[in-house]
Amino acid sequence: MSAAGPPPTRKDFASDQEVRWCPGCGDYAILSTVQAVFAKLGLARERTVIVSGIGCSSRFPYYMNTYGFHTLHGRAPGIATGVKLAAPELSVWVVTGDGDALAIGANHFVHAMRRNVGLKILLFNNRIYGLTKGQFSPTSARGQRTPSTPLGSLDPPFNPLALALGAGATFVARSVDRFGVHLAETLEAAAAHRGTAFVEIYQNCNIFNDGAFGYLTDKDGRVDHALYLRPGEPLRWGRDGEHGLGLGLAGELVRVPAAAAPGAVLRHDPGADSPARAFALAQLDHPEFPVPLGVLRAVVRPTLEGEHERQAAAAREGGGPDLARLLAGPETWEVGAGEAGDPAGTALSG
Amino acid sequence: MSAAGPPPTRKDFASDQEVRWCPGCGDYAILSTVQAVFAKLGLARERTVIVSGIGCSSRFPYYMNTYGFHTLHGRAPGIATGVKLAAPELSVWVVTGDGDALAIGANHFVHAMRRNVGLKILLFNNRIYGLTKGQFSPTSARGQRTPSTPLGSLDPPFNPLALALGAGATFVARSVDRFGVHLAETLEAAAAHRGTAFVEIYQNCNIFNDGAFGYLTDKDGRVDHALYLRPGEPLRWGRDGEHGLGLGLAGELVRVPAAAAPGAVLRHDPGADSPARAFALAQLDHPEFPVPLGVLRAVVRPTLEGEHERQAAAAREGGGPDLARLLAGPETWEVGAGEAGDPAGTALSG
Amino acid sequence: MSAPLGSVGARQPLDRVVVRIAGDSGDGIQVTGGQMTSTSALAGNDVATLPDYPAEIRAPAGTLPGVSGFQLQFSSSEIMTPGDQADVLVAFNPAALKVHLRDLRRGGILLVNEDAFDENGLRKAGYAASPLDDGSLANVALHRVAISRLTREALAGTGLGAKDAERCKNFFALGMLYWLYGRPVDPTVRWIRDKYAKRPELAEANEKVLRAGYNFGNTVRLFQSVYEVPPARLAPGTYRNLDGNEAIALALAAIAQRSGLKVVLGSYPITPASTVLHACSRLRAYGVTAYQAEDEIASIGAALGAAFAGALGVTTTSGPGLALKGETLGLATMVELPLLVFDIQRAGPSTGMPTKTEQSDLLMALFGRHGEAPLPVLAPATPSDCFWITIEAARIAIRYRTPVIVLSEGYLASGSEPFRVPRPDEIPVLDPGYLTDPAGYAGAYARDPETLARPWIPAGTPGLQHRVGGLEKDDLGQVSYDAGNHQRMVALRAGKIAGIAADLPPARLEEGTAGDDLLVVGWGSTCGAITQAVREERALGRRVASLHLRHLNPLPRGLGELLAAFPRVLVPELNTGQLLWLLSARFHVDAVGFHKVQGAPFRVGELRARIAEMLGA
Amino acid sequence: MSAPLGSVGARQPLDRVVVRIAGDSGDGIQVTGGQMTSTSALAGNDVATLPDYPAEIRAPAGTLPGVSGFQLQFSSSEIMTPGDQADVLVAFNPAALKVHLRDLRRGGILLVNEDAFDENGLRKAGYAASPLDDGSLANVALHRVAISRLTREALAGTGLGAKDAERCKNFFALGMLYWLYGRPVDPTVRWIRDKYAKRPELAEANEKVLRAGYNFGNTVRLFQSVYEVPPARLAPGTYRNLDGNEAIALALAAIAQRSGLKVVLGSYPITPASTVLHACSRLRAYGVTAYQAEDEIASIGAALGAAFAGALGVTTTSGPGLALKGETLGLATMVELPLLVFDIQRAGPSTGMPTKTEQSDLLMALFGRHGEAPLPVLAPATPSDCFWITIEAARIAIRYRTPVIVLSEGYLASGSEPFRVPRPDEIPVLDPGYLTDPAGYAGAYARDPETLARPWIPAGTPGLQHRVGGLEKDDLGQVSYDAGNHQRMVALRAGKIAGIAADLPPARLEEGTAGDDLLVVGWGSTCGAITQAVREERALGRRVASLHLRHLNPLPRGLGELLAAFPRVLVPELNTGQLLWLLSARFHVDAVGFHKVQGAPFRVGELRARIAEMLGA
Ligand SMILES: Cc1ncc(C[n+]2csc(CCOP(=O)(O)OP(=O)(O)O)c2C)c(N)n1
Ligand SMILES: Cc1ncc(C[n+]2csc(CCOP(=O)(O)OP(=O)(O)O)c2C)c(N)n1
Ligand code: SF4
Ligand code: SF4
Ligand SMILES: [Mg+2]
Ligand SMILES: [Mg+2]
Repeated sequence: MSAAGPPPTRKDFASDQEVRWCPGCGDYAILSTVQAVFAKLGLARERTVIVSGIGCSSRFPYYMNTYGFHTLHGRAPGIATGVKLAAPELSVWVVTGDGDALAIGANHFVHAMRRNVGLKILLFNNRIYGLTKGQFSPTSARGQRTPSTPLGSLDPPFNPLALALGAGATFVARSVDRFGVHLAETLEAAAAHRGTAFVEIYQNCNIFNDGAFGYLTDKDGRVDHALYLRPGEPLRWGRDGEHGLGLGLAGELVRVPAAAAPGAVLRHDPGADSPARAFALAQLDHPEFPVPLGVLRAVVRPTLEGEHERQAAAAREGGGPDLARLLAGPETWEVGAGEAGDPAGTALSG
Repeated sequence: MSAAGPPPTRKDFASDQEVRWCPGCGDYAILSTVQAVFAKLGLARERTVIVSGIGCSSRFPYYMNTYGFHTLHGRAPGIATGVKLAAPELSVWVVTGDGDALAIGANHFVHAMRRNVGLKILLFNNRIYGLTKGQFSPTSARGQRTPSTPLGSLDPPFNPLALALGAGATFVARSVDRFGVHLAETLEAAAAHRGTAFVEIYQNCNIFNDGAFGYLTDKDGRVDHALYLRPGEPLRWGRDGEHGLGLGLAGELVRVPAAAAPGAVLRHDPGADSPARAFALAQLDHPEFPVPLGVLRAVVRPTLEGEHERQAAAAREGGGPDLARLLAGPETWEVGAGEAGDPAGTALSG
Repeated sequence: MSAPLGSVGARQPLDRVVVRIAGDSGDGIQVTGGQMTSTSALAGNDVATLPDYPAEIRAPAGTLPGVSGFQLQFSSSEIMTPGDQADVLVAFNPAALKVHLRDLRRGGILLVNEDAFDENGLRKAGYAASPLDDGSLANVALHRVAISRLTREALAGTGLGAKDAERCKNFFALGMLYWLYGRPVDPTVRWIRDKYAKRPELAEANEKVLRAGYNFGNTVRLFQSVYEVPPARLAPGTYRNLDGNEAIALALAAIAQRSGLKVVLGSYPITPASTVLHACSRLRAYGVTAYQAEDEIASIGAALGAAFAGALGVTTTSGPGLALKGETLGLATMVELPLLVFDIQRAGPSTGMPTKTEQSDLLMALFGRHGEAPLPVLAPATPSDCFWITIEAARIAIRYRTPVIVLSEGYLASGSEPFRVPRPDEIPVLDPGYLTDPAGYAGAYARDPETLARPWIPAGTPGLQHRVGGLEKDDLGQVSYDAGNHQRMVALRAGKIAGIAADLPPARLEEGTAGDDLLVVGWGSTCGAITQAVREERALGRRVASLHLRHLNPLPRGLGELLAAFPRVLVPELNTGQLLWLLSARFHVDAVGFHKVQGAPFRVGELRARIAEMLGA
Repeated sequence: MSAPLGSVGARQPLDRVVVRIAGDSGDGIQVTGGQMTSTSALAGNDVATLPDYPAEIRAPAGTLPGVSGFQLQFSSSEIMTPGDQADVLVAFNPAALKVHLRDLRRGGILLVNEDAFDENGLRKAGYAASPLDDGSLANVALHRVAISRLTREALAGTGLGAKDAERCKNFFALGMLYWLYGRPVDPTVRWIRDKYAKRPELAEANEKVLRAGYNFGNTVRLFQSVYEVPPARLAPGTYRNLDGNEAIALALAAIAQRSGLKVVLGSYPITPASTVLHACSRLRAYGVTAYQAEDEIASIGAALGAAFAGALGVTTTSGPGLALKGETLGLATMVELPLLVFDIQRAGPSTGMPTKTEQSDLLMALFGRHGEAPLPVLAPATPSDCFWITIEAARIAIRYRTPVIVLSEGYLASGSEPFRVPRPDEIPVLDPGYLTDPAGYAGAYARDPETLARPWIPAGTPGLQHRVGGLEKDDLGQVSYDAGNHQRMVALRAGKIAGIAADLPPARLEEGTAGDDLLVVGWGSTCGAITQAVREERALGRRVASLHLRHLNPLPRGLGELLAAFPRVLVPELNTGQLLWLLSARFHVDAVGFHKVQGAPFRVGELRARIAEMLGA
């Protein structure tokens, strides 16, 4: 197959591997949406790299007909950063899980957020360790009973969006495995972002944590419990957009009746310089609030790989590479073939 | 020395080791403030443990006449968590640096924040790697020239307070090495907090990053460039408290003339349930804004060690430990001294 | 009603039987195997098992990668392995047949669920034609049973949905096996009732199907002969069935209770170690605090921190996790605090084959730290030994103030065998020997002249505040860059570990006598297969001896002499020769390695063949 | 004006001189030593240096832990070490005298800054009375010079503040040394002007003081004799002074330029490796991307990711960092991508003595990964060799698609010597041999029959999308849990690494001949001391040979035979016997170890004594 052929279709992005998730796993839906989005965006398969860690979700690269690297538990962002530094022209995606990214891998995760390196990081959040058979993860609800917490887990969960924002992320979004259209839009926005784009994807693990997002994916959930974020539009939700988000007295976000006081409803601005409002949005959660879906934050900042290129170019300008000079260093002297002690044999050079 | 003697004085908290930081290092001031605070709080030396990582700052435990553990680069929070789980009655302090806590150690850092384990984490932020002679750290300013970034560093720095808040911290505060009284108050507040208390301490490294906080510690800095946070009080700063923080149209924090519109000045509430306002405060930075000093957030949540104790107590109640029964498990059978095949030799038991 | 054990006149007595059950991972294979095991054990047999999971992710139903297997040997004499070839293979679908048939012995019984051999099933398994019909199974005793249909029929009228009904079919097969070997159904009935206490309709259905399978065997006289395996001559006592990982957890509870030590387990899930964490997290009432940390580094860190506060710190992991713990282990050797590290080895390198067994972490355990950082390394021989070796490891860790690595294996972790349940007072009491009296303090690194151990002073002890850390220090614990001090400290730490040998039983042969023609040396899980192979060869009159190493560092006293007493030495390992390397380096022994890295244990037959070959027989 | 080199009639010729300069870490000791080194090198001497930093944190001025030292040997013949005992010791303060006096030879010249021997200085160094006056220095040629005062006086009237003036005093001492050995001041004057280009007042002051020191020596006729060390007989060519860490960076730039390979260095600062990162971060124009990651794991990860994209991935660290990289190294052995790992060893275990040298990471480098994960290990012999071994390591990594560990040492990292500057065309071109043509693709793990290497396909290559990872896989790169496949893959990976031996120069002796009475075998930085000791012993007629190993895995062909050709073998190491262990295991050689773990290199004298002892002389 050559790079010059017709643009690949969704099926072209499927590898020849049999997909091996449990029947009913939310990962299937994400896989097919990603394939569709890649095709729609016209990504070249050979210029796309998917790097993953370890976990059910991290099997993802095997199913994609792109370059793929199934690495180590938690380490994908670091490895993907190396890919990007070596080949800034490639489209580099990281697929990770809640354990992979936020337990063992949280260090690399927060640094990837802060560095704004051109990685698209998709976190399949099923709030459980799937691959190792069901232990609680850093996003599991407090009190959850799992094999390693038979009496209920004690750790308060991370809010992945808040963590990313706290780390300085320039692009933060959330979608849901089963919301195909919304997920596709969100992935497209991530692809369009320069720098680190972080997308949390709620994913159902129907074996070990079935229904964790049932309130959202159940019949009326996507209407009643989701707050769809759209740039410039008011923060409203409900069947008829009857609920809105306004500003409370202490500056927090509060429910306002959208119909009664449309002026009190805040508008969404993902491009705001300060991450404060995005952070406030990230705090909203079921059941007191709807769950914000879409792009919380998307701001333009220099990328790591871009800055590296810029410095390299500047360095080359300021005297291109001269290997002989580099090897010689600041000061050399000559030793001739003459005898020891023969002053002619030695000459200084500055 | 016995536990029943007179309460220790500040000097009693000094170990017999010669302090070996560079002359003029900000660590000295912090050391003496910590000793004074421990004495004032009447902490028992033998019931106090200081755990550190590696770095100039992490030499701290050697200078304290308490239990001390100088561990590995970045690993102090994890090790301190083990101390606390084994001995919840001890007062456990972590001393760390910006590299130690936020580069190699950021994973353990964010998890300590989220878990709310009873650790007091003091981060000496000099925005540089001191011990390894001056490389940039995750809090160094972008563009900073250091031995490993001769052309200027490319990484945007972490905001440690924002990172901690993003990770779900229940107590977040900031002070400055040279602001002895303020630092002491802040440490006392941290000591009083149940659960993880995080204190960022601006610390001058006069060898590798001299003057990083000069704007604040210079003659007028502490008046012109600091915003002192006090619960219930208005967010005001300046020589005569002439500047205030109010709410902008988009919900961000803005400067308001405090005198002209005192009603527009927000009041500080570190106990607010939502971390949103604390996060907005954490975003403020020199030179556009004053630097917030004091306690940004302090909320009461269950502690990890407390919950462990609770579960253990509950487990003991529901049938105290019975080792014989545990060893036997759900089902045993007896093998007698009889011959093989002798049915009398084998008896089932449920 | 209990099935009438022994009421069948025609049962042929057998010494031992190997049963393999295989099917899709959704077919309840492990449960079925587990029940057959307990029931056999309760009937007084010696038992040994080998579960064989598929890769971690559920593969699509019916495919080869989705096949799950379980092998069980039960016997009227002592056995040490789950057996080589199966006498009976139960295959729930074509894929299971394809994967496992080669392990069924010639003439063995093959029981298949005929219903699964439809077009779809055959295709998924990659069969062009049905093996049931193409004559390819001529060498085995094939029994085709419509297990799915019979199960459905047994449940007709119970109102159970088709899917739930189908899920019961493993109990039908189990019932047939119980009939075949004259086993009572009672223990399994009890287990079913207990397990489905909250869903009585399922309890009832499974029980019904189990009995239906039993009766089907009886009524249809499916098998030409039925068998019985009389009870084995085990040492007297109370027995239970136990796997290696649960054994570790039990031992930790026993230590906590008997020695009054708080145990803090820091762990991070990883196959095949996770079940130790699971089991320990049910032991809170026993003084065991199980803590799932954010990663392997934090988990060993928590264990080490706990040790500083006077608890017994423990961490459990597998190879990739041990690789991550190396730096902290180095710190532990420097601060000299007791710490137990369990590495449940799996097939490497890297992620390798996570559900498969291997013994390839030995050299990493010995040397995987920077600088001179020796520590004791132990390895259990059997699932039961996982219990006792945990106590031995704790004894060494506490007495010598040192981290100890215990190398278990996936094979031991989930393999089970009868475990003689000790009375609590049979568990030794380990004295932590804390230093709590300031009068006895001569420095944080003042050493016990006998053991070279330093004092263990739990943080919190009045008047004994001190500082420890990873920098080199002198006897007082003060940081020191003195050249001579470093050399002395390196030697002291090494001497302390080497000196443990004096405190261990000397090397001794398991089988045979010094001067035999061949010595077989093993460590870890291969003990059973080696012992059995050697016994069987000796029974043929061959002069072959065996020796098993539970202590890999330090090695037991007298080992060199013993090795030298044999003209030839064979070292079988599930790696490419790591113990061989160790023995070569230490004793310059000209041993021969036998290296299997196939994700599976040795078979007795393989070992016998190799032994015979070496003896020129 | 340049000092009149050679214009002094009375200079006594000397073959070699060892100078040690010591003072407070704030005294500019390393700068002074560095200048003396370059000037000597420029004068055509062979040189070798040993900086000796204090612990990382600046200790209080004037105290023993604050003492910084620098030793330099310069010679008119080839030398291989910085020398054992010093001929001249410059002590800037009492603490420096206390720490370093024992290393001054009997009768050596001791030059002290008298001004620093006041009550305060003596107290800080723990002297009850002044050693200058109590007769304790009778065995050395003491010269008391009021260096501080003379410096201040030289600068009187320049308007320089007292503190800045005092800071120049090291140049006064340097000037005296230049006088003593008839060195030109010009090179240092040039250096000063360059260094202080932006602060001309300091440039002027330092130059003034340097000349003042020189003239003081001349005028006062301080020393009874003055000396000259004629140029050495080095191989013809252009030379520069180079330390080991800078050599690595230069080699990486040379590879990038000559082979057109992008080099991506992922690193995290750690003593004594950091300066490689520093040097590489100045090479952006040369195609070297230096990236300081958040930790060691991310840094090797970035290097490995870069390799997947076709770059030469490199990571640099020291022991604690290598311990953390073990898991990723295992992955690298599994995905078989080129990767260079530099471990600049320091004294361990744990944090140990971070500024001190040691060779104790050899076994970790060989075995510090779970599973069977062999990889090549190399070690440079000298600072210059750090350059060439980097190129050799890259050659192996690229040709065999494998991670390679290079074990350097703190001693080589900061020690410097004359380096013959190669012309660019002397640097070999390394062909990455990328597979870019889909027609040549037979699977991601289809191996070159000769090297057993798999194809290197940079991500981004059209038509060759493929997936790699840490799970076991078959030749096509498909994940495989097949038993036989795993055994085969383990053997192939091991065979590939073992096969590199065919591609290496066979083992050969450095000195002596097979059949001599003793063979001394070394690796790494001990090469110089061993060679010199052996040469000196041979000069006495002793039949001792030496052999140096640059390749530790695989070992060179013929090594076993060579070892067997000697009745006795001595293996000196800066550890407790790691190479000894390796040789024992591989060749069952009955070698004797000589183990120094004192944070310092061997002295020639120590080695000669040990050799003589073994030869019964
Ligand atoms: C170093 C290391 N530690 C632990 C593991 C075991 N492990 C594999 S995946 C996983 C967690 C998976 O959870 P998550 O990242 O949420 O992915 P999911 O399976 O839920 O998609 C763990 C603990 C490992 N492979 N490597
Ligand atoms: C595993 C490991 N990596 C690297 C180092 C080297 N190292 C020691 S301290 C340090 C950074 C110190 O910076 P910071 O934490 O900010 O402390 P400071 O010295 O500035 O107080 C580094 C990189 C180490 N000791 N261990
Ligand atoms: S275990 Fe859960 S996350 Fe993993 S494949 Fe199955 S359903 Fe999906
Ligand atoms: S290097 Fe900086 S942080 Fe370290 S002791 Fe010196 S002044 Fe303090
Ligand atoms: Mg998950
Ligand atoms: Mg710092």
